[in-house]
Amino acid sequence: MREMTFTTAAREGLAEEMARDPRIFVVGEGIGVRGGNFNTTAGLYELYGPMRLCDTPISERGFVGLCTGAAMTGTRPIVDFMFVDFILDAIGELFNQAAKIQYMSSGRIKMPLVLRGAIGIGNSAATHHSGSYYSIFGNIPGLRVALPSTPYDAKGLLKTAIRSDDPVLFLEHKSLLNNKGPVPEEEYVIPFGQAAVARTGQDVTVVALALMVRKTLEAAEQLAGDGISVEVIDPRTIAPLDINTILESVHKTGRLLIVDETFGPFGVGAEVAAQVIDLAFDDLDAPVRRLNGAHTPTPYSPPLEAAVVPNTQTIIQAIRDLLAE
Amino acid sequence: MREMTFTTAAREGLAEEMARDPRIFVVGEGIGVRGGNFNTTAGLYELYGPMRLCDTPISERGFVGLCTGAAMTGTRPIVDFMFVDFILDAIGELFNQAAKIQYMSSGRIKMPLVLRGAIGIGNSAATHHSGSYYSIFGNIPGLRVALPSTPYDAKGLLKTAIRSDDPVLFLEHKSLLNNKGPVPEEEYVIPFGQAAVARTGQDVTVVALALMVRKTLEAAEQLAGDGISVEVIDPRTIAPLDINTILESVHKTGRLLIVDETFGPFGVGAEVAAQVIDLAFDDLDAPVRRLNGAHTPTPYSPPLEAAVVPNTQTIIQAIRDLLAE
Amino acid sequence: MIDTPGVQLDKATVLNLYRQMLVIRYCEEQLAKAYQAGLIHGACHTYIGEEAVAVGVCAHLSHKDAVFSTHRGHGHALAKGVTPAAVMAELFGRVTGCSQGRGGSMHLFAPEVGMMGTSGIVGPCILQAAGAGYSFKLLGLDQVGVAFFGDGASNNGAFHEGLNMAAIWDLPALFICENNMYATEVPFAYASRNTEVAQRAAGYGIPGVAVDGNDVLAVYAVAGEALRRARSGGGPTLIECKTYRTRPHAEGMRDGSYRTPAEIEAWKRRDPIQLLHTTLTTEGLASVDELSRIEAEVQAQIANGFEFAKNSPYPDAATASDYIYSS
Amino acid sequence: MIDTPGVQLDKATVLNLYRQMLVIRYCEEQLAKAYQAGLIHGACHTYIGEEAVAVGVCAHLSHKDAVFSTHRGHGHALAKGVTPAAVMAELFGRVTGCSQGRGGSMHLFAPEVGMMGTSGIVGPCILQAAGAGYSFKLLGLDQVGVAFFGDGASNNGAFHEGLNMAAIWDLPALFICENNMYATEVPFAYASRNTEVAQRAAGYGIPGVAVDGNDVLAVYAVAGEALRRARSGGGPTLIECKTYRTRPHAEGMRDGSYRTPAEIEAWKRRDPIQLLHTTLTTEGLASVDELSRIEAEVQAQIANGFEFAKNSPYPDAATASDYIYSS
Ligand SMILES: Cc1ncc(C[n+]2csc(CCOP(=O)(O)OP(=O)(O)O)c2C)c(N)n1
Ligand SMILES: Cc1ncc(C[n+]2csc(CCOP(=O)(O)OP(=O)(O)O)c2C)c(N)n1
Ligand SMILES: [Mg+2]
Ligand SMILES: [Mg+2]
Repeated sequence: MREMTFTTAAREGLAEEMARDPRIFVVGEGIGVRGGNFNTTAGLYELYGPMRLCDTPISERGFVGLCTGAAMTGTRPIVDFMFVDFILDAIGELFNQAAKIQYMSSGRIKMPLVLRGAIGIGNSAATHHSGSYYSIFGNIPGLRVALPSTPYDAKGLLKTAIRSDDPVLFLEHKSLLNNKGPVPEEEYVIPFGQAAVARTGQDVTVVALALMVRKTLEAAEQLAGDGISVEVIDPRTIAPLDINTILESVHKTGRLLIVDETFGPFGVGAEVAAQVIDLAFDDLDAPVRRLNGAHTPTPYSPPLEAAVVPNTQTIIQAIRDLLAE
Repeated sequence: MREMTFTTAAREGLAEEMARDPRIFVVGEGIGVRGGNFNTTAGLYELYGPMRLCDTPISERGFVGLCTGAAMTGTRPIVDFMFVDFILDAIGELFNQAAKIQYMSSGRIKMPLVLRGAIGIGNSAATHHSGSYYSIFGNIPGLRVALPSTPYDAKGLLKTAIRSDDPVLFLEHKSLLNNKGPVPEEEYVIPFGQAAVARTGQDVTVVALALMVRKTLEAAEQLAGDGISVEVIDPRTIAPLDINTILESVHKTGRLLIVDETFGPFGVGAEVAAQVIDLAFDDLDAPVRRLNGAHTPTPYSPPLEAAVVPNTQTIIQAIRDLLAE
Repeated sequence: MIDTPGVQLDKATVLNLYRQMLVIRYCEEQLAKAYQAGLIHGACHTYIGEEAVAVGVCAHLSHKDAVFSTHRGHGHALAKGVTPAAVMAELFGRVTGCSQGRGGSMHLFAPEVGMMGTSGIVGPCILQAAGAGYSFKLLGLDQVGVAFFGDGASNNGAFHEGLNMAAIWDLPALFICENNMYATEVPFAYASRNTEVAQRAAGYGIPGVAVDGNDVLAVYAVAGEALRRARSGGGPTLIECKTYRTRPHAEGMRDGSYRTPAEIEAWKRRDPIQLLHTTLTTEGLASVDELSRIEAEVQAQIANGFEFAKNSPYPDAATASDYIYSS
Repeated sequence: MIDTPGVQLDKATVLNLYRQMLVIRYCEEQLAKAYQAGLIHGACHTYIGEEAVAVGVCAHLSHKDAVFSTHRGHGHALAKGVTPAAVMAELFGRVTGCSQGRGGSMHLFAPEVGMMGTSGIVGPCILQAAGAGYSFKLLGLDQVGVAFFGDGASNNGAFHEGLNMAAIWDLPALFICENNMYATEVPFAYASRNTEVAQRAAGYGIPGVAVDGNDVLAVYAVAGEALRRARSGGGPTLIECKTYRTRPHAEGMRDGSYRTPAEIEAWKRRDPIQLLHTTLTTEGLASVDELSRIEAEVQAQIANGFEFAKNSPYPDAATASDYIYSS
């Protein structure tokens, strides 16, 4: 099968959807002629022009609100934030308006709105360009949250996001953008709420998202050398969250670790742990453990930055500790 | 001991602090002459005038950013949002600036900033005036979050919030504001990170916050009639969260329920459950359970609104179900 | 025919403006009574005194045009074609309300007639109206997005970002600022050094017009011209309607600590309905009897709507979590 | 003595302006080289071409005045008194950096000299400078809060809300908009229908002044007057400095797809340092030799700072979670 990068795969998905539906348009800073800071829209301006690839002023709240109104009136906007950090200036529009209007209108108004942005810590981007914030989005009813970890998932989940009539956060980890992977020629979509078993194993279940899926697979590979069999599950979307695939795995392994780059408190690991305790208490042979990035703003200097994110070694250690329980 | 309402107690705390420190000022819409939509500042304008009780334009982002700059330069601002829902327009200033500047400046700049607002569902306030959002604040490093449930706690925690050099969210449930309770004449403060055991019991531990503390105490009272002994723990602050008091209780009871009015996913119950399962796995005789409000925007109509929040009966049922495990 | 600068109106149109203002007035008066009677469960911000704005603008709109409003939105919903029965039922929390009881006073939705929502949060309607304009432009339709908001909202960042984007993209949008001189109890003269909202349009390079918001014919004329411009690709307009709410900010709130009875009385003497009544009768376009007949008809319409609303059932609690997602 | 409209400058002051601009220029040139060499781990937005703005304004400020800046903040930090060594060390991620390595290019903090921070997020500096003004007014101090930001930031809601609040409360604040005609690659002429940022001040009822941002004496004069007004209770001023960045938006970015080489060349001919050099020599206030001596001194200062920075240690990873809370 052909190989392409995460970014190319996502862009192919966007291009396919824009070709089939003229109501789709993209807004953002530098997503027009420039083709996007992360090349998310490269080549599309030439095809579709300034109304469908619309460069914006630095008005994040404004264009999220504008796109909310557009989604209510017959078009299908995609907001490209470049860095998702900038969405924080638009939270009011997102949580109080976009997420609530379908409900308040008793389903008579739809909200086909995609909000995409780069997430994650790395390359000394520092604290205003390293955010992820997805557990916050998952807390809010009315929102969907997709977190692809492979080029295949990036394309398939983005197409589903664009076709959805709900507001969807589509979050792309910066350290994954140049990763290559197989992407079929023929069209496909990936439904939300279906986890991927990224690696099957017997001894312990590790749930990981985005970049941490890659890191956990590396850890699993190394542990396999010591005869430790790790099952790695990538939920792919956290709203909806496919708890059943996780429960099945825990039923088999009896041990669960959640590896998440983002903040621990009130985070993804907490929700997964709480659901598993509630629904699979008797399957658990050991405490559910979480491995998170440090609960701190993201520092700039390489040694500090490296210290606030999980890596293959800390993941290996966390798995060994859990198996020792 | 003298009795006073939650609002009066909090206002007394504010008045005492404003009297002892001329650098404290309050901003908000109608907190000047009017004395605040919830009477949070009644009578203070007459004492301290327009600079220390400053009515604002409808510029939530603006005055949170302004107060961030003020806190950095020698004064101690208190932002009074009336309804905390309005803070969503200021999340960028709060998460990217106020919460991060102490860290980014290596502690050379302090951030003595209090953000207070009314939370909670009730009285058909509908979806733009019923929010709480505290688990979101708890997710962000650099913030403190206080959730008083009694007049005594309201005064003691607000004084601590005002004296803190960190940004503090001080959240007051609308349905508690007129509750009366004992408040001593002599001065006191309540340190953050110290849970209150609101009722001691043997059979089950229930962790609850704000209004849900009152509802849970009612439930516990009724269950006592059936010989069921419920221990009720009110963390009072969720950042920092006093997990030890909860662990001690679970060690005794072996059963844990978290009752929270707000959204379940990635919420307070998830974090408490995850910490307990990690730290007290062997103490648990049953699954940890969560009872939350429905994961939905808040509807207006009384029967719909009542259906989306826990009440004494659903709490009683949840406790009985957990004991039956 | 009636002639006011820049507008020619036939009798039917003018009488309809009169009728529409009465619909709002009587409906609001009924709601104020209902609030006293405890029929309204949440907040209630009446539009009394400002009727000429919603009516003068909406008279030009079809159901395909999109209106976005704010906390003081009853008048906009009614002028856009939501029935008084559906508005009252909504405030009473009934399943027959325009938002099926989910919204109440500050969340009125009726997409069937282009009432795309009122918001309890001040500001977003400005951005959403620009967004509707964006949709209509992209789809090649001659429809318009219209935002109604107050003087207080004009100091919110949404005003700045929304007007700027509408300007640079020539969006078919109308921004109607109802300058009633107060935001709750905070005077606009305190909240803004320059109280001429219309002058802010210059910063965005778009037309800004100030108009007597209590003169429905003047509002009708200014809005008509702005809408013609918007529909023909001429871009957005900011219209500042100078008006006044003669009741407290919301029902049940005290009033007057921040404004004088004399000020309120002066504005009541400029009541928009009375003003049109005088114009019509003095110019001989309609007789007092004709107008009285309309008043009686509207009274009856409101009375029926009220009966319908208060006899409607509450929604089923089992539906509380419906419609959060599209599927 | 030198005379330009509204300002009298003694030789020492003018030569210091010249020196300060050189400090920024040479430091930025060193940083651009260091970026190529891989010494800078994150982003690097240089200030080359805009030196006259920071220098002309900050020449009036003491360490007690508070400056808030944005992503293009090296020049502001240097002009406010942060040493080139501390700025370079910060970009190299060293513990000797002004933010002890936590911040990098977009998060420069040096409260000791009143450099209250640069921000990777566009907009907040405007609000924080207003807040500093609020503190100084409440505390009865004659200090001023100063915000530096770009044309792009002037379309952000923070601009609207910040200037409005500073206006109504007469806050001692200065809002310096560096209009360099582009936000990354988006032309201001696209992002705003009215490209005269200074004209927006009228909407807030405060003075708005446009000035040649490449003429340090003109900036010095305008800023001086605005600061006198602010310190004496006259409230805030918006100053639009028309200038240009002659390097790409950030190091490592391509350039020119959105602007012509001719445009860049034309602006390079108006280089602020060259302009002052010409003025000084033609007016006979300083000899070429004198100026060359200053250039040599600054070159040495930057070279020493560079050595210091690149030989400084990285922070200890064990400190990564320090300072999140005050205690
Ligand atoms: C973002 C936000 N902040 C504060 C409020 C509380 N609030 C409700 S109405 C109002 C005053 C609005 O004034 P204006 O915009 O002039 O409209 P008016 O009520 O005068 O019609 C305020 C502050 C709100 N609803 N939303
Ligand atoms: C809120 C926000 N949105 C977007 C960005 C990405 N960004 C960084 S610099 C920049 C352009 C800024 O333009 P301007 O304000 O004119 O400053 P200049 O770079 O021209 O000095 C943008 C869009 C950001 N940093 N913050
Ligand atoms: Mg008003
Ligand atoms: Mg610029």
